Amino acid sequence: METFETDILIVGAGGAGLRAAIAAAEADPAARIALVSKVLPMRSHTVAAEGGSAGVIQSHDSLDAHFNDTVHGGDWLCDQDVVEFFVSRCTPELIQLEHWGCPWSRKPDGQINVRAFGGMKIERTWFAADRSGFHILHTLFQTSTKYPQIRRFDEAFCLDLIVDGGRAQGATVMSPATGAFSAIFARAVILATGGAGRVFRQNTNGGIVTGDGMAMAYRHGVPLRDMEFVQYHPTCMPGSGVLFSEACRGEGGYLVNKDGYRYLQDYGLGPATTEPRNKAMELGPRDRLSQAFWQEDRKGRTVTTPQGESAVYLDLRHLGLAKLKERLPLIRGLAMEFMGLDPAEALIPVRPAVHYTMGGIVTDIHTATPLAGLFAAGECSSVGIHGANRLGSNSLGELTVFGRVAGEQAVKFAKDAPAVDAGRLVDQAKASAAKALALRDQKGGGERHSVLRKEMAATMEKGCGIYRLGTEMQETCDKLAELKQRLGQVTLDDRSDIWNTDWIAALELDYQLDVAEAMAQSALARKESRGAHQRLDGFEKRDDENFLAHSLAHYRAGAAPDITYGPVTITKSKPGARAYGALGEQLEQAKKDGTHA
Amino acid sequence: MPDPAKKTIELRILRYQPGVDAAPSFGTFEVAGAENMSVLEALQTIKDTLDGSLSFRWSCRMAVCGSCGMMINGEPKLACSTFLRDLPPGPVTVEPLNNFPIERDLVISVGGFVKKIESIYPYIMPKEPKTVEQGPYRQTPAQLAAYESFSDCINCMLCYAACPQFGENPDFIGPGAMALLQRYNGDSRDAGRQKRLDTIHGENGVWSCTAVGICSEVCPKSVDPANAVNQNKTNSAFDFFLRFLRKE
Amino acid sequence: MTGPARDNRSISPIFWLLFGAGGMLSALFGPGLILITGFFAPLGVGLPENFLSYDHALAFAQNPVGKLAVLVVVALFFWHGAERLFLTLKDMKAGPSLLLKLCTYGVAAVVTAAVIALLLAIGF
Amino acid sequence: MNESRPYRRPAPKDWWAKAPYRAYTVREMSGLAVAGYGAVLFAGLYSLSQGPESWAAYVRFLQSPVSLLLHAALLAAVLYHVKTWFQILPKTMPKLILGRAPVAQRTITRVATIFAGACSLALVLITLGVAR
Ligand SMILES: Cc1cc2nc3c(=O)[nH]c(=O)nc-3n(C[C@H](O)[C@H](O)[C@H](O)COP(=O)(O)OP(=O)(O)OC[C@H]3O[C@@H](n4cnc5c(N)ncnc54)[C@H](O)[C@@H]3O)c2cc1C
Ligand code: SF4
Ligand code: F3S
Ligand code: FES
Repeated sequence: METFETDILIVGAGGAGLRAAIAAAEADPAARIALVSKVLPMRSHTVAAEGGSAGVIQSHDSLDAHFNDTVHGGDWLCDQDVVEFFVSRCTPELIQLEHWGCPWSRKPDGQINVRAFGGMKIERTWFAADRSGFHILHTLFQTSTKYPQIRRFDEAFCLDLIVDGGRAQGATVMSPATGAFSAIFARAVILATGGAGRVFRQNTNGGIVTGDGMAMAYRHGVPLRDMEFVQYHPTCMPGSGVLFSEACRGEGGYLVNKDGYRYLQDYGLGPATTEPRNKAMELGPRDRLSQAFWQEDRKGRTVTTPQGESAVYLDLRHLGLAKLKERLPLIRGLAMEFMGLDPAEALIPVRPAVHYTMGGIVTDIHTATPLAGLFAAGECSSVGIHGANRLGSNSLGELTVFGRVAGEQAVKFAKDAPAVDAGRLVDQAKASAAKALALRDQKGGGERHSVLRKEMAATMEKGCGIYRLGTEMQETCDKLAELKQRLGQVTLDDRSDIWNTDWIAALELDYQLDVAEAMAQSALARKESRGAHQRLDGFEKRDDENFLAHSLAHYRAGAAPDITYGPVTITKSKPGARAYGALGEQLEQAKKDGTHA
Repeated sequence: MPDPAKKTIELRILRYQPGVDAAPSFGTFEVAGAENMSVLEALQTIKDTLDGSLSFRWSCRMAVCGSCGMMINGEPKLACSTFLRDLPPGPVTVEPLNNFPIERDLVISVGGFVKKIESIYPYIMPKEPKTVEQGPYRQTPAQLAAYESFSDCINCMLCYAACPQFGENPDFIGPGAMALLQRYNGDSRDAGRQKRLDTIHGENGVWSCTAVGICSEVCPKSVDPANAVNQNKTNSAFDFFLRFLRKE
Repeated sequence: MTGPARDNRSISPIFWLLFGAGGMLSALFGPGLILITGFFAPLGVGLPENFLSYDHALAFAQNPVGKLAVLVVVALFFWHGAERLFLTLKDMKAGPSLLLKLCTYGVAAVVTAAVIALLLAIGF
Repeated sequence: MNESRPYRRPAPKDWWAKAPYRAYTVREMSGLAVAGYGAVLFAGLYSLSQGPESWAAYVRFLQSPVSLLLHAALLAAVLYHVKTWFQILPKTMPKLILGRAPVAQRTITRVATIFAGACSLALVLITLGVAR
């Protein structure tokens, strides 16, 4: 087995991984950095983010306002010290991206332009048309080529971490192009492997978003935190789940039901004004909008699409062709190419789909996990800023803010870390390789992993969807346990070495099942409704007394995870009512009056 | 719900497994109920239900990650945004991208392309360095428009599959990488123009291009790489004669 | 990453600029010239009898401006054709590069020299 | 075992004769017409240098139906050259930004083609005028 030695190993070259690599290279030019990604870096799913990234820049805006929107949006399950740090670092990071060339959209005078986003009181979302993530990712990737000390392992699939003496010391990787294994030893490891939305049926995520890093850390005893909070995005393409960015609504789009009625006004988000108003109607938070869809569907006020999915309509017609072309070109292209309709003239059928995993590998404010030498950043991590519901455009900011922290912290850790004993640890890598090969070559019972994957996705949608029931969640948990058993019965069609994507899909499924189980078990254990976790079986209310706490799923081999709870850090925002629309404004006014009086 | 009276579509897919096959050959698959599928979805259906060994790259399914380029009925296309309903009736032919070595089935070698991207200094070399505290640079919408289309390249390499000169000379820097070069050379914040230009004066640089122009026609993102290459042919030509006047 | 794999500066710009100049000149004035020398003059349409007379033609070729015009038009048109023919023959893999160059650029160079020689021979 | 052996498909030798590259090959060949017309002029120059008889023979050739046909063919090919030349023109120059957006390449092509027509027309008119 080929072995490599490096100071810092970063698994994942999306927004978070690339930002970490650059930060590490700048923090210590002498540090050797290995950057591993299972796809070419620019294919990472950050590429798909459309809407933009939040950062306070307008003079009438403030860090406090961004803080409040975030905590409020997260239904007070955010760690407020982390949020405070986060909002203060967003704008500098966005400026840094600007200096690196990110083509942010501009005002006529050449200043940065910002747009409105769901749940944000003031416009503060920086955007590059509706290809914000694409431009951020390409800017970071291209900038990273400037640093010779960053050694990339493109198209290298990470199988497992190498952990010894309570410290992460590298990872085992497999090259899909050759089937060859190698061990990369490092003094510090950063996981930046992205989310896990693919465990659900309809989702906005790319095929690679399979929670690999979460599962790797989890199996080495690092808890997964707040996994029950999975965000549904309200406006997705029925069937495939491809996203129509929140920017559609930020630019003034309407959501209407089959009767052409702007139904959100019936769900505490009104009144329905013609012009978009922040934190109201279509600019409410994603959890509320997705829940409203569910209710409309129950009331029979949705349409059925040719894919057999129910849907409401996104109406962009009143924005006009010119604005659509300037601000939402990708959206218009998607509608025209994928659905054969022009949003300038026709309504777009949309429905909610799984979009984002709020939870992930637990870290502290410095992105350090409980496992020494292991750091995590980006969607795979739970650093504590999203709480029970992430606000749109807070995630791209997270990548740069905490990607950078991870890079700097890893450098610091690596400086003091003792050298890796590669000779001894190579056996661990060999064991990981053997395990992966065993899955490829197992005789099995003729079961197809694609069947298992579909069953997993269906049961997750049923049990852990927009609204949840104890009985259904239990069924999902049972089903997942069954699927984990059946994984041993899988027989692969392909046992070759070179570009064996059959094998890679099976390895990913193995990760996904663990992550799905952590989600379902955490959901079952949370007996309240908060943010994206909404129950209909007697736990419809938020219960701060018992559940103002982070869930922690602890891996147990061959058994369901242990769920425990950890404290939420509350500094300046005491849990309050989470209201939007006119009611939200009233409450805010009352609060202001209260403090002024 | 799948339509009971569903139509079956035949896909002819070029297969190649190194070490087993001496040369690629076509395999045929029938996919039921495929008329509303993209070519990618049809391939996924084949992989999931008929033959798990079929290999191809994909991820985003929304025409933005650039993974799924392949020849569909002889034309370079993104499989995820090419719909079977839009293709002429009859069997659909799917092959790996032209002009690239085939690693396996529809998977081609991408390393050469990545090297080319890296070779042209694809990052801002600031005209006037600024610290983050000093805030963003100003860039008017007109200055943005000067390079914006070139920054939209998704690195899908369809243009390389279409360009016959790249077919003749695999070392030709090619349209996609030139689009990236022009993306930075056209940026009002950048001062690296000369340095980048100096990487493409050779026969493997812009001078392999004969202005066929088809690269721009197949580009799924309207990047117009032909413009990037040919505009720099002009730049390189002037530099050839004017370099002696240049003060370093 | 290491620096770009730079190959030697190509001398193509010389031929390319001549090609471009010829292409532009012919695009702007080619149709007009063909109309005049190919149709109007020989058919005497719109032009006086003596337009194609030996004396008139000689006077034109002896005039420095006329000389220059003839040189520029004939030479650049040849260089334009030479470049395009060379590239197409190369596409067709019609022969070794050196041979193709001789047959194209070589011809254009000979013609250019001949035009200069003839113009000098005609005198001022 | 663990080695990838990429397969290089041989590129067809006659791609230039096939769609969609055929149009490009035809376009390139239109450059031959330009040189061909240059050859006609060169012949004239040569005849002129050889004295009045030789020149008269050249003029007789120009007046022959063969020459008229030849010139008609050259004119057609050169017109095709004009059309395609200005189609490539916007590819060889930086984007023209007017206001906030680049000028459409079609517009550049159209304007340049009209300008070229005007140039040729002016040449003809001036020649006719001066000669008179
Ligand atoms: C359609 C869509 C639109 C979005 N829009 C917005 C928006 O407008 N604003 C916003 O703030 N957020 C948005 N988000 C969320 C945001 O884009 C993501 O949360 C974020 O991009 C995740 O970045 P990341 O760096 O953590 O992971 P990714 O970009 O997903 O990168 C993960 C990396 O890990 C690598 N990797 C994974 N597993 C392995 C393995 N086993 N071995 C080796 N490498 C591995 C991958 O190759 C990849 O390089 C959107 C998300 C989606 C899906
Ligand atoms: S220029 Fe267009 S075709 Fe070429 S790689 Fe970029 S996006 Fe793809
Ligand atoms: S197709 Fe090829 S030859 Fe030039 S204009 Fe495009 S790169
Ligand atoms: S799958 Fe991403 S471009 Fe097609």
